Amino acid sequence: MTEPVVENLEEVKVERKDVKGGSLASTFKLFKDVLKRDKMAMFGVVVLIFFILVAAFAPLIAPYDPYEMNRTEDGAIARLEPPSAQHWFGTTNLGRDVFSQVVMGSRIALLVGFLAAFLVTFIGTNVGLIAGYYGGAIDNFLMRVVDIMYALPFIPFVIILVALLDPSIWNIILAISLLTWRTVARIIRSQVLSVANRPFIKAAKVAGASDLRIMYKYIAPNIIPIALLEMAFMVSWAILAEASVSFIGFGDPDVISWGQILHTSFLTGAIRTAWWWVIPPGVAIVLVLVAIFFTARAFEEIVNPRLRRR
Amino acid sequence: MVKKRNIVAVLLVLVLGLIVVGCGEDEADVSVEGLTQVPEVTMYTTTAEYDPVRYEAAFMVAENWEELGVEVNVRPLEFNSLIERVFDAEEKDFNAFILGWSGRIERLDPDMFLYSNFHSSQDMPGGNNAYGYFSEEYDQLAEAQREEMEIEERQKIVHELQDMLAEDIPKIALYYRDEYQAYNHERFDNFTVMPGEGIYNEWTPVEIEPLTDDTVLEIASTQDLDTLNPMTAQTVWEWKLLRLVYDKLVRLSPDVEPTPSAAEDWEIVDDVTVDVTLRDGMDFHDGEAVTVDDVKFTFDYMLEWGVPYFDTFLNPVDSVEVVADNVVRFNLVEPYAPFITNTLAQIPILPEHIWSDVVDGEEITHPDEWDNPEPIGSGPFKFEYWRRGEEIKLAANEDHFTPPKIDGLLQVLYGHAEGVLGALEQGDADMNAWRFEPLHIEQVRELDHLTLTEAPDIGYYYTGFNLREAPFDNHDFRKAMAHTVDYDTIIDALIHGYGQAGGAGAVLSPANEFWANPDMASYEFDLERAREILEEAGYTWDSTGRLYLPEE
Amino acid sequence: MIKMVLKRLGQTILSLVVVATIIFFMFRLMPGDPTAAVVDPSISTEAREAMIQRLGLDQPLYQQYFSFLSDAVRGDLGRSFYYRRPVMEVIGDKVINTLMLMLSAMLIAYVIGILVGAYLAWKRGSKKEATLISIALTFRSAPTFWVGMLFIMFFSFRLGWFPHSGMRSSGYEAANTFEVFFSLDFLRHLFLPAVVAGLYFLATPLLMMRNTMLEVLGEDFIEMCHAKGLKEKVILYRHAARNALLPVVTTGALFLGQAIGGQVLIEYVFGWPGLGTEIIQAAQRHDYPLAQASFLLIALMVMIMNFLADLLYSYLDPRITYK
Amino acid sequence: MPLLEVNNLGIDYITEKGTLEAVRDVSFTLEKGKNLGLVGESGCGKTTVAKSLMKLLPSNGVISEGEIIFKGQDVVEMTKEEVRQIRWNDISMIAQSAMNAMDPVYKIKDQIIEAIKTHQPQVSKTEAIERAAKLFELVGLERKRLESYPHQLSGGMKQRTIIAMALALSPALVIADEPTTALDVVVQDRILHQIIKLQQEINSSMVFITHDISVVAETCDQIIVMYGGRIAEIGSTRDFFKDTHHPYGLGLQNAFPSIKEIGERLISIPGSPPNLINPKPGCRFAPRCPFVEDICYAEMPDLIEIKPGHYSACHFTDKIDQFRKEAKLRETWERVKERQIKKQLTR
Repeated sequence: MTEPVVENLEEVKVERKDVKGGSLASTFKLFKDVLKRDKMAMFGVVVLIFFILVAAFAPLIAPYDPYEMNRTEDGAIARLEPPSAQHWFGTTNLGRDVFSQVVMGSRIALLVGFLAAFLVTFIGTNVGLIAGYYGGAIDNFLMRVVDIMYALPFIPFVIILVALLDPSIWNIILAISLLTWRTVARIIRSQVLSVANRPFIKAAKVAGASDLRIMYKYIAPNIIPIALLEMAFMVSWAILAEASVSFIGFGDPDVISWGQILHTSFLTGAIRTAWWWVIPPGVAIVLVLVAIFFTARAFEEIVNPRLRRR
Repeated sequence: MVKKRNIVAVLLVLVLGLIVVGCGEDEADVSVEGLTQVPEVTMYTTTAEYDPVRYEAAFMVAENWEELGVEVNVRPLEFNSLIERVFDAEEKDFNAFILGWSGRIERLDPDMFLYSNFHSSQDMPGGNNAYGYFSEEYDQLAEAQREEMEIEERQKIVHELQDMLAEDIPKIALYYRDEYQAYNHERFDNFTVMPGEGIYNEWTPVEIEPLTDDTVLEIASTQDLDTLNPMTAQTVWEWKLLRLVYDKLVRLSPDVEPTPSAAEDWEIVDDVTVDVTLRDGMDFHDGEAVTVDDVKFTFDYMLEWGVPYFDTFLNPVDSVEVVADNVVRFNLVEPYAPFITNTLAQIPILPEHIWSDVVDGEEITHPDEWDNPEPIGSGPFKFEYWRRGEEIKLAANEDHFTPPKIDGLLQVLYGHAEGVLGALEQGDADMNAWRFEPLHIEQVRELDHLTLTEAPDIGYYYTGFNLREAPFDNHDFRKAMAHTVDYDTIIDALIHGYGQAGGAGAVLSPANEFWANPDMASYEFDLERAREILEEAGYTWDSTGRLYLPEE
Repeated sequence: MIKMVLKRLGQTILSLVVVATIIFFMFRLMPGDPTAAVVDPSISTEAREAMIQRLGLDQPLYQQYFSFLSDAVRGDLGRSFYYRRPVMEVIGDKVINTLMLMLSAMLIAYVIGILVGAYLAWKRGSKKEATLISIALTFRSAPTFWVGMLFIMFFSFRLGWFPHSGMRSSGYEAANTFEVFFSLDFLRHLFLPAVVAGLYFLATPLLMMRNTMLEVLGEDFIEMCHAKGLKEKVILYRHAARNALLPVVTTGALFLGQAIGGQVLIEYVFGWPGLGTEIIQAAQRHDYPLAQASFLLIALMVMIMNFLADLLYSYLDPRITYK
Repeated sequence: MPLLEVNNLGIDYITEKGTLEAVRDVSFTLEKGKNLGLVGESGCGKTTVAKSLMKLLPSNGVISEGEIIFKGQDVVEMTKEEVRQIRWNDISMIAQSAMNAMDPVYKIKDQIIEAIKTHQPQVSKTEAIERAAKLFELVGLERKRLESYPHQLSGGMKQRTIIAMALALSPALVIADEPTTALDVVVQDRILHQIIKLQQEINSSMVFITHDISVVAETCDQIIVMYGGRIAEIGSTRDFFKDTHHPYGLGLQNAFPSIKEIGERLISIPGSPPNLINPKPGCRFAPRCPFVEDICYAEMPDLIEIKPGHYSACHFTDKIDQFRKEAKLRETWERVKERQIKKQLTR
C-alpha cells in the first residue's frame, strides 16, 4: 500500500518534510498575525468563540425549557408555529421551543467534539510518537494496525458498537475515539520521522538521554502544533459523527443534540411543513464545522508554511 | 516565558481537582439507613420511527416516576424485538413496557382482553400474560365468564373482572386513539368502515369497486410483515393480509354479527358441541378442493403443535370430528360463549396436503420455523409476491364465493409516516394501512381527492408492569403509580384530541359500550396523592429525593 | 505487474480476515448471553437448544471462530433473527443497490471535483476561486442527511420533480435486473440521493486536486511544456491534471472508508433499500447476524474499492513498480 | 540584419517586499550561427534575460521597458499565440535541471513527438519517431531508450534527451541555461562538445548561460558579463580573457584557475550580490570593487567603448592596466573585506 501523500478531509493540507515545529508561544503569536491577514480565519475564530460561549451559558440563553410543551394564550399546544417574537425558531409538533433546543444542543455537540477529539489526538499522538521514534518492528506493526483501522468503515462500525452497548453519549465518544485515532497517528508518525533524525535529537541520544525523555521532552514540543491542528479537524469530525449517529436513532434519548432534533423533525414530517424546525440545527452544525475548518486552516499555514498563500 | 507556562499548569490542576471533589459521595443520610433503594426501572417502548406518540408518552410517564424518586431507564426498541422481549422471551428482563392492543373486530368480545391477557395459564413464552399476573380468584372468574352462555349474566362477571383489575392494576391504559385513515375516492368507491379496524378490514378489499381502469388497490404502510406463516404471525401487520389469503369458517360483519364464510351454516347442538356445515365447491389457490378433512386437520395440527397467539381460542376445543362429508363437529372442554366469534372467526383453514409434511419435508423441528414462502389458502385473494422491505402483492381469487371486484391488492412499505402521506398526496397510494399521525390528519383534510374516515378504537395503548419482581411486585407501589399518568396532556399534546383518556387497569375501550364497566375505580393524575400512598406503605426518600423500599 | 496485483490482493484478503475477526469477537464478547448473538433469543427453548447444538455454539470459542470463518468463505453468515432466513439471501441483492448509488455519487464527485479543481488551480487567486472553494467546503461541512432533507423538502415536496424515497415506484414490472437498474423510473429515484452524496464527496477531490495542481504547476516540466509551445489547455489537462490525479486517486480510496458512512445516512433519508438501511434496521432490531453480515459486506466493498484504486494508481503512475 | 537584437531591456519582479529591478539597460545583438555567453553570479539576471526571449517569465515577472527584435519581430509586443508559435519552433531551451524537466508519467518518445506535432501537425507519427531516433543517435543514445520513462534514465542521459528534444525542430536560436552544471565534470565536457557539434550541424545560434567562465571560453564567440541586473562588460571572448576592462572581470578571472597558477589558494571576491529592491545609486559593483572612488557610489557608469565591439561599464577604464596588476595581489581584495566589515560596524 503506497504511503499516500495526504490524509482524508484533513488532506486539504499537504504535510511536507520541511515543516518547522517551533515552541507554543511563538506559534500563537504567528497565529495572531495570520488572523489579521486572513478574513476567513477571523470569521472562523469569531464564530467558534460565539458557539463556545453559547454552549457555556446555554441554560441562561435558552428562553424556555427545551422539553416544555408551550401553549398559546388560549391554552392550546403551540403546535408547529412558525418563527415569532416569543419563539425565534418557531415550535416543534409538541409545542417545544426549537431555539432553546438548538441552544442546549450546542453543549452536547461541543462536549462530544472536544472530548472525543482530545482522546483521539492523545491516542494518535502517542501511537505516532512511538511508531515514528522507535521505527522497525514496532513501527511496522502499528502501521499495519492503522491500515486495518482504515478498512473499518466508520459509521457502520459506530452503529454496531452503539447497538451492542445501547445508545448513550459515552458510547458514541468511545466509538469515535476507538476508530478515528488512525489519521492522527499516521500524520504524527511522519512528522516525528522528520524531527527524529534532526541533529539535536542525535546529540541528545549521544548525551545518554533516555528514550522517554527524548520523545516527550525534545520531539513532543515540535509536534504539538501539528497535533493541535489534527485535534481541530478531529473536533469537527466528532461533531459530525455524533450528529449522524443521533440522526439515525442511536443517539442518547435523554439528551438533546442537533442530531436528535433533526431525527425527530425528520420522523414527524417537518420537512413538508415546518422548515424552521429543520434549518436551524443544520445551519448550526455547518457554522461550527466551517468555523473550525477555517481556524484550523489559518493555524495550519503557520504549522505547514508550504501552503502559505503563494 | 517559563513562568507563564507553570502558572497555566497549576491552574489546570486546580480546576481538575475541583471537579473530582465536586462529584464525590455526599455524607451518609441518616433517615435511609439499612434500607434498599427502589431498583432502577427499565421501561421498553417503541422507537420514535414506529410510533412517536408512544415514544413521547414513555418519557412523560418516566419523568413523573423520576419525580417520585424512581430511577427510570427508557429504552426504545424496534417493534418486533419489543414484541419478542415482552411476550416471547422466557425471562422477562423489563419492569415496565409500553405497547398497544390493536382493535380487531373479534376483540369486541371481552374474552381476548380479559382471559388471554390475565389468566395465569397465559404466562408461557409467547402468551399474552406478560405481566406475570397470578390470581386464583381472577382465574376462576375469567373461566366462568367464557363459559357463561347467558349474555346478561356474563356481562356481570365481565364487569366484576374489570373491577378486580382496577384494584390490582397490573397495567394502566394510557389512551384510546381514534382510527383516522383516508382513501382516494376518485379511484375506488364503496369502502367499509369498521370499529377498531377503520377501512383496512376484511370487507373493504372484497367490496370496493374500481372507478378507473387501474384495478389494483395500493395500500401505503409503514411496517412490513414479519412472516407469512399463520402459525407464528402474531401482530396486526401479518393478519390484515393473511386473513385475505386464508379463509375462515366465520367472518364478523361490519355491525359485528358472525356471518357464514367458509362455513355455510352452524348449529349449536348443546353448550359443548357445535356442528359446522362446510360450504361446498371451494378450492384452495392451488386448485385442491377444500374438504372437512382440511378443517379437522387445521385444528388438530394447531392443537398438537401449539400456537401461542391462538392459545386462548384453541384451548376450549377438546376434539374435532368429521360427522358427514360436509359437516364437522367441534367438542368443547367446557362451554365457551365466544366460540363462534373468537375461534371460528379467527382460525385460518390450512391446506392439509401442504402442511401435513412440512415438519419433516423442510427438516425443521417446529412448523413455526417454516417461512411458508408461497402461502396457499382458500381466501378471496391469492398470494403473488413479497419483496421484503418493499412491497407485497395479492391477486383477486375469481372463483371464491365472494370474489373481489378489484384485480389485486398491493401493500407498499414506506420508511416512515411521512412517506405514507406523501404517497397519498401524490396519488401513488389509494389508502393508508394504519392510522394517521395526529399532525397529518389536518393536512389530509385539505386534500380534495382523499376522503377522511374515522372509527372508534376497540383496542388500547397501555403501560404494562412486570409483577414478578420489585418494584412492581408491590401492590401499593402500583396503586401510587396509577396516579402518575397525566391523561389530559397526553390526549391534548400527543394525539391532538383525537382519542380518549385511558384508566388504571382498564382493558375494554368505552366504544365497547356493552362490555365496558362504566363505574370502574378511576385514579386521577395527582403526584401528591401518589406520594401519600407511598408514604403510607412505608416508602421513604433520602435527601436527594431518591425513593427507598419499606423494611421487609 | 501481476506480482504487484497478487501482493495487494493478499493484503486485502488479510485485512478482510482481520476485520471479520474483530467483528466476530465484538459480537461474542458483548455483555449478556453470547449465543444471543447467533440464535434468536425469542424462539422456544427446545428450538433454541437444538439450534445451539446444530451451530456448535457449545464448543469453545476458537472452534466457533474457525467454523465461522469457513462458513463465511462459503457465503453462509448465519440466519437473520428478523427475516428467519440465511443472511446472504436477505442482503445479497442489496449490495447492488448500494453500489449503484455509491458509484454514481463517486462519479459525480470525482468528475466535477477533478475538472473544477484543475480549473481553480489554473485561475489562482481569482474571486471565482474563493467562492467555489467555500461552496465545496460548506457542502463538506454540512451533514449529508441534513442536505438530503433540504433537497427532499425543496425538489421533491415543493417542486415535485423527484420522488422523495425508495428506489423504484411501487408495483414496477421488470423483466430482468438490467431493466430494473436502467429504467427512467430508477434514474429519477437515483438522481437526488446521488447528487446529495456527490456533493458531500465533492470537497475532497476538488480541494485535493487544487492543492496537488498548485504543486505540479510549480514543477520544472510544466515550464518545459510552456517552452515547448504547447497550448494552455493541453498543459493544464494533459500534463498538470494528469500528474495531480495520482494523489487524488489514492486518498479517494482511503477517504472511501469514511465516505461510506455518509452513504449509509443518505440511504436512510431517501429510504434507499441498500446495505446502509439494512444495517441500521438490523441494529435497531438487535438482529446481530444481519448487522454483522451487512457490516462485513460494507467493509468488503470498501476494501475492494481500495484495491481497485491501488491498481488504478499503479496504472496511472509508471514510477510505481512495487519492486 | 542580426538574428536577435535586444535594446535597453528592463525586467521587474513584483514581490511582497516591493518591485525587484532584476534587469536594467541590457542591449546586445546576436548574429545567425554565432554563440553568445551570458556570464555572472547567480541572481545577476542572466537567466531572466534568457527566459524573456521566449516570454517564459514567471507570473510576477514583467518586461518593463525595451524591445527584443527576433527575426525582425519584437517579441515584447507579440500576442500570447504568436509567442507560443515561435517557442521551440524558433527558440528552444536546454533547461538546467534535466532531472525533472520531463513529465514523469509519459514516455520520452511521446514527449518528443508532442513537441514536433504541436508545431508541425502535418508530420505523421512514424515520421516524428524517425526524426527523434535520428536525434538520439546524434546525442549518442540508443533508439530503444525512446520507449523508457524519464525516471529510468541517468542524469547524463536525461540531459542528452533534452538536447535532442531542443533540436527536434532545428530552431534558429537555442538557449542553454547552465546545461552541464548538474552533471559531473567528465560527463560535462562530453555534453558541451556534443552541443557545439550539433549546433553547427543545424547552423543555429546559441545563448549560453553559465557562472563558469571556462565553459564560455571554449564555446562562445561573444561574452556579456552581467552584475546586479546590468551589463558590466561586453566583448569578444578573446577581448574578455586577454584584455578585460572591468574590475569584476578581473575578480572573475582570479576565481577561475588557469594551468599556470596551480597550487595557490584562489582569490575570491568578498561580499555578496546586491539587493535589487530599490537599489542604491552608483555602480552596483562599488561595494565589492577594490578600486572604488566616491564617484562610483554617486554615478552609474555608462558602457564605455574600449574598441569596436568591446565595452565596459566603469568610470576608470583608463586605469585598467594598473588595476590588472593590483588585482592579482591577494591584499587588494583583503582590503575590500576590511572595508566591508568596517562599513557594517558603523551602521
